[in-house]
Amino acid sequence: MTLPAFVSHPVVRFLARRVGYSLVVLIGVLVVVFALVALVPGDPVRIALGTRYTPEAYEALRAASGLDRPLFVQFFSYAGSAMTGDLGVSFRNGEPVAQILLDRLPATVSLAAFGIVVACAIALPAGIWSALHEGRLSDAIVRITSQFGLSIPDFWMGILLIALFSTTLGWLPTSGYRPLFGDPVGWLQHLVLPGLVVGFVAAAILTRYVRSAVLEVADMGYVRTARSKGLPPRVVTFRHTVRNALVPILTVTGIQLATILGGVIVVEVVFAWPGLGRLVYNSVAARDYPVIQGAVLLMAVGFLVINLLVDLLYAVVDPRIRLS
Amino acid sequence: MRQPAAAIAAVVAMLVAVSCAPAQRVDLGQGSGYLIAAIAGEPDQLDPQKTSAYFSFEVLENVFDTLVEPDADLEMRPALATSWDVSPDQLTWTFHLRKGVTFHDGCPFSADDVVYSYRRIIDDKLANVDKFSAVTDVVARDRDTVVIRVAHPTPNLLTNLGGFKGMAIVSRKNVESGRIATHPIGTGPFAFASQKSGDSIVLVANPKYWGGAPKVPGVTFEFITEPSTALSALQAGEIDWTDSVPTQRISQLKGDDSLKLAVTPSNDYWYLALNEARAPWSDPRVRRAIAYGIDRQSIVQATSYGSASANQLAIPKGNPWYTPYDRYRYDTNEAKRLLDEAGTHPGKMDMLVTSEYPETVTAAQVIADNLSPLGITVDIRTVDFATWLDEQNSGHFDMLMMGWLGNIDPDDFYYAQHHTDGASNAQKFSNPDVDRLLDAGRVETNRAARQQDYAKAALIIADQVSYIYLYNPSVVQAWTTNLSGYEARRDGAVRFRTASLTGRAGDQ
Amino acid sequence: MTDRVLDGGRVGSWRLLAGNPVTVVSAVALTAVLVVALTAHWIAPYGINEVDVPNALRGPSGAHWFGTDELGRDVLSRVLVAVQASMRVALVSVVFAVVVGVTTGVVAGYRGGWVDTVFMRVVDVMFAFPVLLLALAIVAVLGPGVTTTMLAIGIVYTPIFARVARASTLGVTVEPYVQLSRAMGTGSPYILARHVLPNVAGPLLVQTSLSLAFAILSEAALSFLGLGIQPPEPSLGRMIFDSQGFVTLAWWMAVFPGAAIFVVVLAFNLLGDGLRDVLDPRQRTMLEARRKQ
Amino acid sequence: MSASRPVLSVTDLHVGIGRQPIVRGVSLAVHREATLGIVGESGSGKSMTVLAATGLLDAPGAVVSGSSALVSEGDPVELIGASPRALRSVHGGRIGFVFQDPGTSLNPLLRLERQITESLEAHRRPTRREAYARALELLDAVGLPDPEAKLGAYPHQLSGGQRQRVMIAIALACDPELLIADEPTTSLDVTTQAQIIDLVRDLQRDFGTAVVWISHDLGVIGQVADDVTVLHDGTAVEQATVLDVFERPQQPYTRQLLEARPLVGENGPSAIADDAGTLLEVVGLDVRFPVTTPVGPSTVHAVKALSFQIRRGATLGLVGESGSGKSTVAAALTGLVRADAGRAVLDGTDVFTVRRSGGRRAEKALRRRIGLVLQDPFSSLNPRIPVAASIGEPLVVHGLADGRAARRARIDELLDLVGLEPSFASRYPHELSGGQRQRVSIARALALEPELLILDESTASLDVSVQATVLELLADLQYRFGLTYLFIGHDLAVIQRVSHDVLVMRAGEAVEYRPAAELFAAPEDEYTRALLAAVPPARPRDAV
Repeated sequence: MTLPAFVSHPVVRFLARRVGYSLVVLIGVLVVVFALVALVPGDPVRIALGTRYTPEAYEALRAASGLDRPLFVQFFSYAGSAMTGDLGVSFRNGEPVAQILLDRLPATVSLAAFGIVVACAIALPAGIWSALHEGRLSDAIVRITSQFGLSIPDFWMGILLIALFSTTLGWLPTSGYRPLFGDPVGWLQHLVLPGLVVGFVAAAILTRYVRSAVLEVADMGYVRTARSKGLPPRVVTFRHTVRNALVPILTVTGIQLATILGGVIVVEVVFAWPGLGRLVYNSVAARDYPVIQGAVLLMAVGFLVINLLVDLLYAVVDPRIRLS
Repeated sequence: MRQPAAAIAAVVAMLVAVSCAPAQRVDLGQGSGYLIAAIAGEPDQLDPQKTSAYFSFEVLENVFDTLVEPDADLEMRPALATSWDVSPDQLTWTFHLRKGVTFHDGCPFSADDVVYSYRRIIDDKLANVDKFSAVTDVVARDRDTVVIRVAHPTPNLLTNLGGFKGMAIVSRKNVESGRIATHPIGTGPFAFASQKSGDSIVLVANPKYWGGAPKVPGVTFEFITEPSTALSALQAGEIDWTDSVPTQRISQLKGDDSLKLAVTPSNDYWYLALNEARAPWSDPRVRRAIAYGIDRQSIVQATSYGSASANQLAIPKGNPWYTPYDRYRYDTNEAKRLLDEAGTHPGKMDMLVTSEYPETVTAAQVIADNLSPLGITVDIRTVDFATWLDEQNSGHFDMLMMGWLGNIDPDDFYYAQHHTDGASNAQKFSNPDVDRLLDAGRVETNRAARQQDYAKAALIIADQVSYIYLYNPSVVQAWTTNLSGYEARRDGAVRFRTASLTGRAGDQ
Repeated sequence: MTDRVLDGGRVGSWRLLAGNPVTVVSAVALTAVLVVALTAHWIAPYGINEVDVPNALRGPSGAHWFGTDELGRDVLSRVLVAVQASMRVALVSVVFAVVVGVTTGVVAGYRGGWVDTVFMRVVDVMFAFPVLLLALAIVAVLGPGVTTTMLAIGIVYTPIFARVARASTLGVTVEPYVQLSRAMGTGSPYILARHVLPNVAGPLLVQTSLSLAFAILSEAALSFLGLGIQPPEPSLGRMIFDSQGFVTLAWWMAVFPGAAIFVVVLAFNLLGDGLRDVLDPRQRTMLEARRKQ
Repeated sequence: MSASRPVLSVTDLHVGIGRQPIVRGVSLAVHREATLGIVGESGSGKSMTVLAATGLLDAPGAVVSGSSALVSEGDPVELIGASPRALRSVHGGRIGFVFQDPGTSLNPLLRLERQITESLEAHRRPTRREAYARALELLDAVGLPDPEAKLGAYPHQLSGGQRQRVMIAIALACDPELLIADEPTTSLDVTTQAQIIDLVRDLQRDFGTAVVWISHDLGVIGQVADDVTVLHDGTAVEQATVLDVFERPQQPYTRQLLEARPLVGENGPSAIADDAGTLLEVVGLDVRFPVTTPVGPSTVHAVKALSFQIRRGATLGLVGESGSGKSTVAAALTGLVRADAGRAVLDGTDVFTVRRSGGRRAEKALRRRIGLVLQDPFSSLNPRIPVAASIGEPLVVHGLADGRAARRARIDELLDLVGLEPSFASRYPHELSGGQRQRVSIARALALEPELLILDESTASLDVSVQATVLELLADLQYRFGLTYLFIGHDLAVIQRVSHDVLVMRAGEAVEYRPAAELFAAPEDEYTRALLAAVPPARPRDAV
């Protein structure tokens, strides 16, 4: 496939538009993240150093963070260096922020991933089942439970689960994390409770979307055509209804991911889970603004990348884009 | 979008760049056989001569040494100095240093290091400079001998030089490289390995330690602020030791044979201090009114669930320097009378507490309720410890609650806090008699006379309400049954040099 | 001749609302919560900071329906006042989000062109941040406390309202009756007031109810982390945080504040769902069809 | 009734949803190689009857009674109340279905081959190769060009007509005895409609399939049906051969339906004075507007250099198939879309220059001179405000009646003008029928006292009978007030009935522009001729 053909191929043009759009949003994200610290009342470096304030340490940190230059210049140098992975240094111990974030990434990624798997494992079957039994008892049960899931504060659920399964029954560890490659059994043992909390809340959100997506598709003409062919119910449901419902569900899951990632923070604090969320929580107490800034940026970029992947999947799944 | 390929490449490059930053994260935390100790907060820094946070000293106790150090009964024993002799006029102390000692980076330890360490504290006026108020000269006679001259006989010089690791012997290279605050180098049983901010600090055993190589390969200090989480981690076998034990569970844990619990009365004490630089707290009658207005019994019960002993002075019962004192009782009418007498009725009080010491937050809420009948609304300001220290030193408070730990000599208990130009006199108390008595105590060599000086000083301090002393907490620590060769100390110093682990329950 | 009314007349909105049991239950629950929130200080049996250490950690009893906490304070009184505080934070932040979000959304949806693109790019940027993380960052920067919490939650929920307002406005402006108004020279203010806003109100009312539910959860989470409502003001989130140490000794310290959040949030969610069935045009036809059987 | 045995016989069919009866005791029969036409206006229950009779009805809470037997080979199979398994073997196997909207009847994510072969697999056990060959054969039978490529294509890659052909292929895949066609050509252009009609007739001849063709359009029924059942309000008003129904209608309702039909060849509107000046002259109108597709922005050249005049008091009929750009002309004139080039002089003032640079007051005054009525009665009125408020809006905006009382009086006057009681003023749109709502829209347009009234497909959504009354109203108003109309539509019969002059558009360009009488008598352009030929003739195909 020659370059011009490659460039003009509909999927590539679709993706290029999506990437272009994401880059614009990324720049916006950088501006917001940068503005966050610029808004700090008083001098962030002075506040962060606190008792360890000495003129030399103050100057060194200010220079390292480039806070002595005009705001405009600071932004471009921040954005430029962020692109190359340099996110400045932590006010608390001078370590490069990128390194600190990388230490924490595996924990948050495993928690978010486990949460998503649990969410999909619950939401997809429940959403489809309740849509296909619309108006009947099982539909009402699924809707009410998903309402419950939406209304339970995740940190409260975490505390109650710890009290029940760890402190009283002792089946599972109360908190902490074991790296996947170092200690896979320990990793899973520690992941079960927090993962369930993240997963259950996410499942509550997704179930409603799955249900309405399937309901909407079930009214479509091609489903009636499928029934008019006398196809077995399984084929009508999965090859026609669910498959077409997956397209809108995919987009919504991508968007909902932001709220799920948000929920991870509180769960990490409750379970002493050494991820990005707990890092942000600790950094807030320590006024470690570069780390807060870096974590917020990383999570937002993560969200954009995941949405790009969802778009890619979208282009692959939906022929109307592939062969428009 | 002319070059879509270029746009995609930019994003991918950015992603690769982020992930390829040096990721050789050494996973030290879970080294096999390491002793895992959970402490309640993260050290604000690791330079022993600058920090005043107890969390820092819990770590640095195992990294540094002092010339002399207290034993289990808090009597000073040889450490880096094997022996010392005092001139007849008690003005010259000659210390003979231990031979063959090296720093963790392999550099040899010598008298020059001692001189450099002490000169640094004195010249830079660091946190514990008042411990050297009597010292006129520190000089190295030769590689293994250090001579210290004092302006007047100083009976508590040894406690000053070795009471706690604030007087640690540091390495010049480590200080001048500026790395001491984050990568300290000492001569102690364990060497600093790494720190993961907000999560843990790892120490590795120093095989060439002069007191004999430690029996555990290393120690990991994990930071778990929530006491109940730390305790459950201990019960689940994920950690081996912790001093962050929920006081409300102590009675319940006493009967629990799955872990060892130590509740040792200590020389530590918790106090309230009113900012005498601000009206109306400058008036002793108002301060006395507050002393009568608070319900000590409830405060002690709510913060320690009976594991502490109420005390209206600093030095606890059972300590040779103890003086009885019980003038104040919970009497709201007496408090009202005193306020009327003083003719001022403060409406608001800004009380400074810190989330890293939950006792202060709990006590504040009891005090707020106690003082409301007096018409005082207590505005509880909860900040993190670093900010708390800032606010205290800059006098931004009406009342604060804090504790002093690791005191041995009566001078440790009173001088810095209540002498007019004491380094820690944040409440700005000044009383000529107290100054006179405390200065005398520093030179008085006759023990009985010295006892009298400090007893009189204590009474004035209590009567003038420089501090409202609350209670002496116990050092509450718990560790797994597999940990042996460790015992809790009265001065709260955490020493793992003799600790050993027999196959841990939690170890897969 | 045969020109009969085809859709049999639309059933009045209120009768539809009343017919749906779920909305009735949630509306009753909500009114109860509102009454509690407004009268919290009067109906609370004890002072919110009344310390009684000798009677600390007592289980639910006649004197203390929800039991006492580690300082002997009455958990029921603190929950009642905390519910009031949470509702106040939620209401103020959602009002902020509605005012700012809806104006941007309607203007962007109605004017279209570069105004729409600019506004919506800003909204997309805000959506890239996880809700709680952004709120946390804002509070971290501006300092903890009730006002910054309200501002943070308000800012974080504005994009959601902007999107809903824009989508419904776009939906309405393409309707023929708006095109006809424009064609005959009716000015934008008249069109916005008479045609756009009344038809956009439905979906926005639904979103307001759902956002109030999430605002309460966000406030509880921020207070749990110690960044929301500060002591001595009681907050449900902080009460749950403090209860962690006593869960095995005093279960009631954790259960009742959490249950309070759950009930209030569930009531708002159910009301939101009920409203959506009635006010959201697409759902309405399904509902009406079913009602006729 | 033709002599051969019936394929499907339905006796005394009742269908009710909740308390509301929809089909009240209909009996009918369908014979081999014959087509039964079922005709009725919207709401007459025609689709419900057939779906219930064939067991495909899926409405929740529907109650069906009566009998519907599939009698051809072997013993009759009763479909009412049959088990889902039994119905599944009949659907697709012995009865094929074709539905109205080709746009949503095919699964957008499946290739066409799959959507055809899955029907075969459900009823027979073909090997992949046999199924592929059968699919190819079917696509060829329904006249799809290059069937080989089409098998691998997706629905969105085909035109509306082609998709409907695929639907027919799917329906006939298992060579069913009966084909149900529910409004199969309603969404298609008149030319494509004609092709589909011929296709179904040929397939019936080749395969001997019985057909049930449901439609609201008597013309189409006349072309396809052998026997006809006229449904009204759930009852079969008249059942006879197509000739009897068209030539010798027995029931008054059937007669009214036939008379209400606009037919090509009937006389046009009353002539106007030939010295009537030109009200509107459009020269070189050019409109292009951007469209954003998922793959990127592109522009549509909707109107290309169009010129025409409208004489005062006359009606210009603008006719073309969907996508020909006729609605864009209306949008350009009313300022909803910006014209890229050209002039439109309305009684001396150029509409486009005023729009571009005339300033707000001038533009507002201009907007008062052009009235507009759109197609969909249900969305032309704001559902949340009463009729009086809708009609009153122009009065308020242009200050045409000072004070509430004057405005109320003017509204009553307008209502009366369009044949509605004053009591309608306080009603809400959902309390009105389609016809009544269009009358309110007309009243609102007249409130402006416009010089030119643009009617964009304004009767296309109405039932034939209702459409007739509205057209009568428009003619009466034109006669009484000398109104000038620009009437946009796709139904040539309606165009002929209202237009003095006609302009035929195709893909944005004028194809033929002549007085109505000349155009209909002797169309010059080949496309116009094809359009006229495709209109189903007034008399049924068997009539001689």
